[in-house]
Amino acid sequence: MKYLIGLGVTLMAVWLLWSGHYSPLIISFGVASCALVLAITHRMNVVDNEAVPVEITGRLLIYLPWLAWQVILSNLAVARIILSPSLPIAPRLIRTPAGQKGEVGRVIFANSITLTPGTVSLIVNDNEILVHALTQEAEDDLQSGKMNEQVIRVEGNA
Amino acid sequence: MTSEFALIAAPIIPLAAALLVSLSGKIPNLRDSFSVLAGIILFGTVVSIVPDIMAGGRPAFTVVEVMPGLALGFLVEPLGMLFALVASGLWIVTTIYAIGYMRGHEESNQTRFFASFAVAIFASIGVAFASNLLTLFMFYELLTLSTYPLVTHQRTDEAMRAGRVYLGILFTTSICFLLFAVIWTWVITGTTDFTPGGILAGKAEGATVGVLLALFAFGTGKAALMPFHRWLPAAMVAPTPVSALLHAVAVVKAGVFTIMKIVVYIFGISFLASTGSNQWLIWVASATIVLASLVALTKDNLKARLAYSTVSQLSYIVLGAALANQAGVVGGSMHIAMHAFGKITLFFCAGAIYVAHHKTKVSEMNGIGRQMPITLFAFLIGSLSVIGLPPFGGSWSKWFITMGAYEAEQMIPFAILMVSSLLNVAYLLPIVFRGFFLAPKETSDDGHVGHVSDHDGPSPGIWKIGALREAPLFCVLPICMTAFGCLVLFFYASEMHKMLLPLGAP
Amino acid sequence: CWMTALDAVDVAFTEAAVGAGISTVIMLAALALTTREEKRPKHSRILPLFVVCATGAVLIYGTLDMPRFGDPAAPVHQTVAPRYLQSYEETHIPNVVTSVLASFRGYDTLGETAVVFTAGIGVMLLLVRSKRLKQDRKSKNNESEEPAQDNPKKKDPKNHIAENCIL
Amino acid sequence: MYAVAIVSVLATMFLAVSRAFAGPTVFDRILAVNTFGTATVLFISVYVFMGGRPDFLDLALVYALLNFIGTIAVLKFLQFGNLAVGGEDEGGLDS
Amino acid sequence: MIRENLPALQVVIPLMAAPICILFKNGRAAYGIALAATLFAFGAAISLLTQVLGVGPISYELGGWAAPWGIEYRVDYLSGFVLVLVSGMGVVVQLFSPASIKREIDEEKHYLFHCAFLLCLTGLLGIVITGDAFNVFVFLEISALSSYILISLGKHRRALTSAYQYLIMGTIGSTFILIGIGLLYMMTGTLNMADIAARIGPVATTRTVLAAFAFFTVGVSIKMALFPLHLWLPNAYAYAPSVVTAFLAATATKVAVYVLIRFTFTIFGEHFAFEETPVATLLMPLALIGIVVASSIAIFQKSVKRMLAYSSVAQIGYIVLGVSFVSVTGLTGGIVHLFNHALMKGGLFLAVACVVLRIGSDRIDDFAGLGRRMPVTMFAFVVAGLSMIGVPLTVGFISKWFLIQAAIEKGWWPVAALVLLSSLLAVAYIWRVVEIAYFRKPPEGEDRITEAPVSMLLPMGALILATIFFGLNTEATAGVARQAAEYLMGAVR
Amino acid sequence: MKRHSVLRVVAKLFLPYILLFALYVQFHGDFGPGGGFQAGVIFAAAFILYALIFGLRTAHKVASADLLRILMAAGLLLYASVGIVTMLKGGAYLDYNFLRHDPVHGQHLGILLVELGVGVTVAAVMVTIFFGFADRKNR
Amino acid sequence: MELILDMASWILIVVGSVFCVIGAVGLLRMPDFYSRIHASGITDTLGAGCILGGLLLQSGLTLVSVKVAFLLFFALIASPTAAHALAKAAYLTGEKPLTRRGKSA
Amino acid sequence: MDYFGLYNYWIVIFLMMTGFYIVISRDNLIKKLIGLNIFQTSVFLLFITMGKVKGGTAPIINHHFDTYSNPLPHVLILTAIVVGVATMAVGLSLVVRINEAYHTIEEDDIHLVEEEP
Ligand code: NA
Ligand code: NA
Repeated sequence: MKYLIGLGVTLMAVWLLWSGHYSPLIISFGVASCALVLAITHRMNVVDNEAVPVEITGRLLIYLPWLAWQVILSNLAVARIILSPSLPIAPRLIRTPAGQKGEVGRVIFANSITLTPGTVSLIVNDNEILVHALTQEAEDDLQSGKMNEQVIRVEGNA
Repeated sequence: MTSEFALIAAPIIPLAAALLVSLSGKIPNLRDSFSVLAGIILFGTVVSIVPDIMAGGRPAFTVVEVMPGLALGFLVEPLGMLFALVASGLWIVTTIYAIGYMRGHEESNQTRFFASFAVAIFASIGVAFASNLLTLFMFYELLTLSTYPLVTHQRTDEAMRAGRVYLGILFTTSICFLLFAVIWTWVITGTTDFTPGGILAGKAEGATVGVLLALFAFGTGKAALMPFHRWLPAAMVAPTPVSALLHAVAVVKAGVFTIMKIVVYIFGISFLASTGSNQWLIWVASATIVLASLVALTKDNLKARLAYSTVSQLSYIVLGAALANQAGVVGGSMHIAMHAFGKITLFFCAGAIYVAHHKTKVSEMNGIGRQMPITLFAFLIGSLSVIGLPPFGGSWSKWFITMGAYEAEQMIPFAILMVSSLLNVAYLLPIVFRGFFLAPKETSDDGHVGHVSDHDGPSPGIWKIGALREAPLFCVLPICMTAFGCLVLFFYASEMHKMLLPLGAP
Repeated sequence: CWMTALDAVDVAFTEAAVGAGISTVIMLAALALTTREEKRPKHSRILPLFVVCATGAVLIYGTLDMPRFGDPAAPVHQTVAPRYLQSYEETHIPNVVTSVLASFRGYDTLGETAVVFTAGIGVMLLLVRSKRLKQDRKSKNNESEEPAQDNPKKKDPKNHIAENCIL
Repeated sequence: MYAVAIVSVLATMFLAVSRAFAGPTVFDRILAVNTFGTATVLFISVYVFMGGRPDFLDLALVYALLNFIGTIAVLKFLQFGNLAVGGEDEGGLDS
Repeated sequence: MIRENLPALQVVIPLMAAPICILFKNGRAAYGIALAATLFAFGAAISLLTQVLGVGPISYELGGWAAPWGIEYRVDYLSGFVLVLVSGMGVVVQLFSPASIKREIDEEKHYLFHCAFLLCLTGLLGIVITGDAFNVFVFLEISALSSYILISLGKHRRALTSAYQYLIMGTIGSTFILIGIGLLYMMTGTLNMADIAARIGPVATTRTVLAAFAFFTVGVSIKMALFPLHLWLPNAYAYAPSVVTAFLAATATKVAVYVLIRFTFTIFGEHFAFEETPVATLLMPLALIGIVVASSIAIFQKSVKRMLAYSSVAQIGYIVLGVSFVSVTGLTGGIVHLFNHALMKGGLFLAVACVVLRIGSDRIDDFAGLGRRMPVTMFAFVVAGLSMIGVPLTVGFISKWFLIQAAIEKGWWPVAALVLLSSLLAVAYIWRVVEIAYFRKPPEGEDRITEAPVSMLLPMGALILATIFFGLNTEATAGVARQAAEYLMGAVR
Repeated sequence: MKRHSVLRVVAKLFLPYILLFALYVQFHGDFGPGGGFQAGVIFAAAFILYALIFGLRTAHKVASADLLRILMAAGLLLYASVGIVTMLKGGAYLDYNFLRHDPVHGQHLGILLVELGVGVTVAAVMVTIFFGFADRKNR
Repeated sequence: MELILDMASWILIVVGSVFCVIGAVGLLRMPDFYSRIHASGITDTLGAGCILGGLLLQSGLTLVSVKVAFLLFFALIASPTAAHALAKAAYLTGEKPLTRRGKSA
Repeated sequence: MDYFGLYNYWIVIFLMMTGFYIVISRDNLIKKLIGLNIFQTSVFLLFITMGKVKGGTAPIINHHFDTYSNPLPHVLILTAIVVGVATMAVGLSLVVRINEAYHTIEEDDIHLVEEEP
C-alpha cells in the first residue's frame, strides 16, 4: 500500500509536470490515467520496493553527484585512450565483490559500474559482479571498493 | 384450336415429351409410347396451322423483349411451316425406327437418347417458328447442344472425338460468324425481326452486304458449306437414327433453313440480287455440290458416302437461296422436304442393313438385296428421289432450282446441276446394283467383316423367312413409310409450291 | 528522425513508435519462428531490375514538372491546407494534424482503425491456435507414457547467432 | 551552437552506422544501432530546440523509450532464438 | 434520420457489425449479426440506387465538413449499381456459407471468419461509395487485408502461399495507387474526386499528372488482375475457402474495375485518359491478350477452381475492353459485364463449393458422374457456364452483345472477332467439365455422394435464376449501366 | 542465479512511467504530437517489455486473450458509435459539432473520444499480435 | 546571470558534442566488442548528458526542462542497462573478450 | 530549367526503387516484406516532402510562428503508416505459417516442396 500511494503521488506529479494543460478536463484525465496505471501495474505485480524505491531516494540523491564525478573522470580517461594513436588498452575480466544486501542495491552498483566508461558489468551474482575493464587503471579504481561502499551506504538498512 | 394456341403448344409438346421420357425411363414401353404419342400430337398441332398459313395468316407470339428490337418470339410463315412439318412429321417415323433400332441393337442409355431427341425436336420447332434472328440463334445453339449427347451416344473414344469435332465446328461457326452477323445486323438496322422483303435493304450496301452474307452463310455451320462440313461425316459414328435426325429431320435442315430464311427475310431476295453479293455464294455452293459428290464416290463406308451426299445436296438448297429469285428460293425450300424424305429413307436402310447384317461398307453389299429385298427396294426409291428422277419428290425441287439457275442466267451452275445429277447416279445406284445383282462375297475373304457378323450373331427381332433376313418390323415399317413419302411428295408438290410461293414475292 | 527535419512531428512520432518498437518486435518474432539462413537466388535478376528501372524512370519523368521542394506556391499549399491551418478558430485545437486526422478526415481514421482491427483479426485467425487443438495435443501427451516430447527441431540457441543475421 | 551539436550528432550517427555495417559480430551491430539510437534522441532534442519548438521533446522521449524496448527484444531474441521463452516464470532472460 | 444518413450507414453498419461479431466469440451469434448487417447493406444499397435513379446523384458530407475539406460520399448511377451488386453478392454468399464453412473452416474460428468477411464487405462498399481519392485507398486496404486473411483460411497449405503472394502483389498495387493519388494531390492540392477533376485542367498536360495516371493504372490493374498482372489471382481463388472464392470472384476484382472507371472517367476525364495518354492503345491489347491467353490457360487446368480463376482473368479483360472503347456502348458493356460476370462467376463458384462440400475436391476428374449424383448443382453449373460462354437467355449473352456492338460501332472488326473467338475458348473449358460430369462414369464405390443441402442450393439457385432473369430483362442492368455510362461520359468537360 | 536482476528492476522502475507516458500521449494529441495510434503503440510496447522480462505466462495473466479481444472490438466500436451519436443528435456521421451545445466543445469531446477508441484498439491489437507471434513456439 | 547560464549551456552542448563524436570514433577504433561498449558509453553518458544538460539550462525553469530532465534521467538509466544486457548476452552466448594478458575468462 | 529543387524527390525515388527491387527480386519471404516496408516508407517520405514549406514549422499552432507546413500529407501518411504496419503483421503471420507448413521461407524451396507429390 505504501508503494502504491508513493507511486500514485509520483505519477500524478509527473503528469502535472508533463502536461502543461491544467483545464479540469485534462487534469481529470490525468487522475484517471494515474489510476489506470496504478491498476495495471498492480495487476502486473510490479509495485514494490524495487519499482518505488521510496526508502532510498534521499540517500540516492546524495550518491548521484559523486557518481557523476566518477563518470566524468572515467569518461575523460577513456576519451584520452580513444584519441591517443596507440590505443593503449589492456582489457581484462575481473570479479569485484558486491556487498549490497538487496537487489536494488546490486542493480545500482552494477549500473554505476557500467555507467562509468572503462568498466562494464557482465554478470551480476549474489555477492560479486563479473566486470570487463578496459585498462589497469579502471580495474584499480573499481577494486578500490569505493563505489561498492557508496552504494551500500545508499542502500541503508532497508 | 387457333393457330396462336397451336404455335404456343408446338414447342411445349416436345419439351413435355422430353420431361416425360426422362421421368418414365424405368418403363421402356411407356417411355417409347410417350415419344411416339408426342410426335403424333406435335404433327397434328403443326398441321393445324397449315390452313391459316395457306390463307395468308401469320400467327405470332412474343415471349419477352430483352432489349429494344431484341425479343424472344415466334411467328409462322410458309418456310417455317414447311420445316416444322418436315421435322415433326419425320419425328414420328424416326422415333418408331429408333425404337426398333435401339432395341434391336440393345443400345444402352435409351432414356437419355429419347429425351435428347425430344429436346432436339423442340429446338427444331423453335428454329422453324423463330420470329427473329436472336430467337433463331438461340434455338440453333440449343439444337447443337441437344444433339451432342446423341452424337456421342456410344461413349467410345471415337464417339467423343467426333462429338468434339461436332461441337467445335458448329459452335465456332455459329458464335464467330453467325452471332457476329446477328449483332451487326442489329447494329445496322436496330432490329432482328424476319420481315418479308428483308430489313437490310437501304441500310447496308456494297461490301457490307457481301461480308454479312458470308458471315451468315459460313456461320450456319449446320448447312455444311465447304470448308465447314467436316462435322457431318465425323458425326457418322452415331447410331443410325441419329444420323437420320442429323441429315434429314433436324440438324442440317435447320442449317439450310436458316440460310434460306435469312436470305429471304433479312436480305430480301430482290435486294440481294440487286447488290450482286450473292454471286460468290452461288459459286461456293456449286463447288460444294460437285466436290462433295466426288468425295462421296470415293467412300466405301455406306454412311460416309451418304454423309457426303448430304453435304452435296444441302448445297442445292444453299444454291437455291443464293440464286435469289423466285424459282431458286422456292425450289430450294422444297428441296428441304424432298431431300429429307429421300435421305432419311437411305439412312434407315443403311441402319437396317447394319442391324440385320452388321455390314457398313459398300463393298460388302453384294447380294444383300436377296436377303433384304424390301429394304433395298426402299433404298432404290430414296436414291431415285435424291437423284431427282420422277415420279419422286426430288425431281420437282431440282427442277425448280435448275430453273432458278437458268433464270438467273447462271449457266455454269446450271451445267453443274446437270452434272451433279449424274454424279448422284454414280454414287447411289451401284449400291442397289451390287445388292440385287452381284453374288455375295465370301465373308472369310474379309476377316474383319466376317468377324463382326459372326461374333455378334443375329440380333433379336430379325426376320428370318427362308433366305430373307430383314431388320425388325419397327425398322422396316418406317422405311416403307418414308419411301412411300418420296412418292407421295411428287404428287403433292403443287400444294407445297403454292404454300411457298410468297417467299419469292418481291 | 528525418520526419522531424521535414516538420512532420506527428509522423516522426509514429515512425519512432512503429519503427523502433513494434516493427522490430514483430520482425524478430517472425524471424524466431522461421529459419534465417538465406540462400543465394538461383534465377536471374535482370527482369526485376528492368521493372524497377522502368518504374523509377517513370517517376523521375514525373518529377520534372513537380513543384520545387519547399516551394510555398505549390498547389498543395494553396487549396485545402490553408483552411485546415486556420481551423484553430473553429476547433481550438492547436495540433492541426490532430484536428484534420480526427475531425476533418475523421472518417479516414475510422477506416485506419478498422485496418488495425483487421490485422488483429488476421493474427488471431492465422496464429492463435484453437483450444480444441491444444486439448487434443494435451490429451495425446497424457496418454503416452513418455514425457512431453521436446520439439525435435529445437535448435541450439547458439546457432541463431549467425553472422548473416538480418540485423 | 545548435548547429555544432547537430553536425557532431550527425557525425556520430554516421560513425555508428559504419560500425553497424562493419560488424563483425551481431552484438557489435546492436551496440552500434543502440548508439545510433542515442544519437537520434540527441538529434531530435537539439533539433526541436533549434527550431524553437522544444515542446516536441516528447518525440525524443518516445524514441528513447522504444529504442530501449527494441534493444531488449533483440537481445532476448538473440539469446533464446525467440521471444517466447524466458521471463520470471520460465527461467528469466538469463539462463 | 436513417434515410438522410443512408450513405454513411451503408458502410458503417457492416463496419460496426464486425467488432460486435467478435464480442461474442460464438459462431452462430456472429453469423446472425453478419447476416443482419449484410442484409441491411443490401437494403440500403437498393434504397440508394432507387433514390439516385429518382433524383440523381447523392452527396453526403462525413463529419459535416464541406466537400474539399472533409470526406464526401457520392452515390451516382455507377456507384449505386455496384453497391447493389457487392452487397447483394454479400447476402447470397452469407446465406450460402454456413454449411460450406462448417466443412472448410475450424468451428472455433467461425466468428472470426464472419468478422473478416464483414470487414471485406465494408472495404468494398467503402471504396465504391466514397468520393474522396485517399479514402479509396483506406478502404481498399481494409478489403485487401481482410481478403488476404480470408484466402489464407483455405485447407490446403498452398492457401498460405497464395495469400502471401496476393499480399505482396496487392500491397505493391495499392502502394502504386497511393503514389498516383499522391502525385495527383501534389499537382491539384486536393483529394476530393470532383475537386481534382475541376482543378486538373491546367496541369493535365504535366509530366507529373501523366506519371500519376501511369502509376494509378498499373496499381489498379494489379488489383483487378488485368493480364499480365494477374499472377496472384489463380492461386488465390483456387486455394481459398470456397465461399471466399465465390465472394471475392464476384466482388473484389469488380470493385477494382470500378475504381479504374471512376478514376479514368470522373477524375482524369476520358479526354485526358484516352487521348493525351496511350492508355486505350495499351489497355485494349492487354484486355484482348488477357482474354485469349487466360481463356486458353483455363482450358488446361486440372482444378475447376483454378480454371474458373483463369476464366475470371479473361472476363476482367472483357470489362476492361468495354472501358477501353471509350464509347457509351462500350462502357455500358463493361459495366453490364461487371454485374453479369459477378452473377455467373458467383454462381459457378458456389456450385463448385457445393461439389467441394460433397466430394472434398475440385479436380475436374473427380467431377465424373456428378451430373447424376448432384443434378441440381451441376445444372446450375451448366447454366452459369452457358452464360459464361455467352449463350442467349443468359446474362453473358447480353454482355457480349454490348461489347460486340461497341466494337462494330467503332468499326474495330478484329476486336469483335476476338471477343467471339474467345467465347469458343469458354466453350472449351466449360465443356470439359460438363463432359466429365455428365458423360463419364463415376469411380466405383462413390455412391454415397448426394446433392448439397438445400441451404446451399437455394442461394445458388437464386444466382442462377438471376443469371437468366437479367438475361431476359435487361432494363435493370443494361438500363442502369447505360445511364451510368452516359453520366460518366457526360461528366467529361 | 535465476533472474536478470538489472533488467527486472529497471523494467519495474520504468513500467509505470511508460504506461503513464502512453496515456499522456493519448490525451495530449490535441496540443502536441501524439494521439491515439501513438499512444496505443507505446502502451503495447510497455506491455511487451513486461512480457519480455516477466514471461509470457505472467503477461497472459495480466491481459487475457478474451480481454484483448473485447478491447480490440470496443475501441473500434467506440469510434464508430461516436458517429452514430452525432447522427442521432441530428448531425452527419462524425459531425462532432452536435455532440455538445457549442461546436468547439463538441469537437474537443469528439476528437478525444475517437482518439481514445483508436488508442484502445491499437494497444489491444498490438499486444494481440505480439502474443500471436510469441505464443506460437509454445507447442 | 542569464548570460552565465547561456554561456554554461553553450559550453555544455559543445563539450557534449565533442564527447559524442569521441565515443563514436572509439566505437570504430576499438578492437573488440567489449572494448567498444566502453566507447559507446562515452556517447551515452557524457555526450548525451552534456548535450541534454545544456538544453536543460537553455530551457530554464519551465515545463520543457522537466521533459529534458526526464530524458536525461531515462537515458542515464536505460543506457547502462542496455549496455549491460548486451554485454551479458554476448558473454553468455560465448563471445570471447580480447585480453592483453592473453587469458580469457 | 532548374531541376535542383527536385533533389528531394530523387532521393526518395532512389529509396523507393531499392525497396521495390528487394520485393520483386528476393526469394526470402521475409526479405520481400522488408523490401515492401522500405518501398512504402519511401512513399511516405514522398508525401511528407511535398508538405514541407520553406521557413515553415510543424503544423501545431503556436503564436510564435506564422508559417506552417502542410498538415494534410502528415495526416494521410499517419494513416498509411498504420496500414503498413497492419500489412506487415499479417504478412509476417503468413510467413510464419508458411514456414510451419513447408519448413522453409525461400520461394524456390516452396516451389520444390510443392512439386513433390
Ligand atoms: Na561503463
Ligand atoms: Na495526433
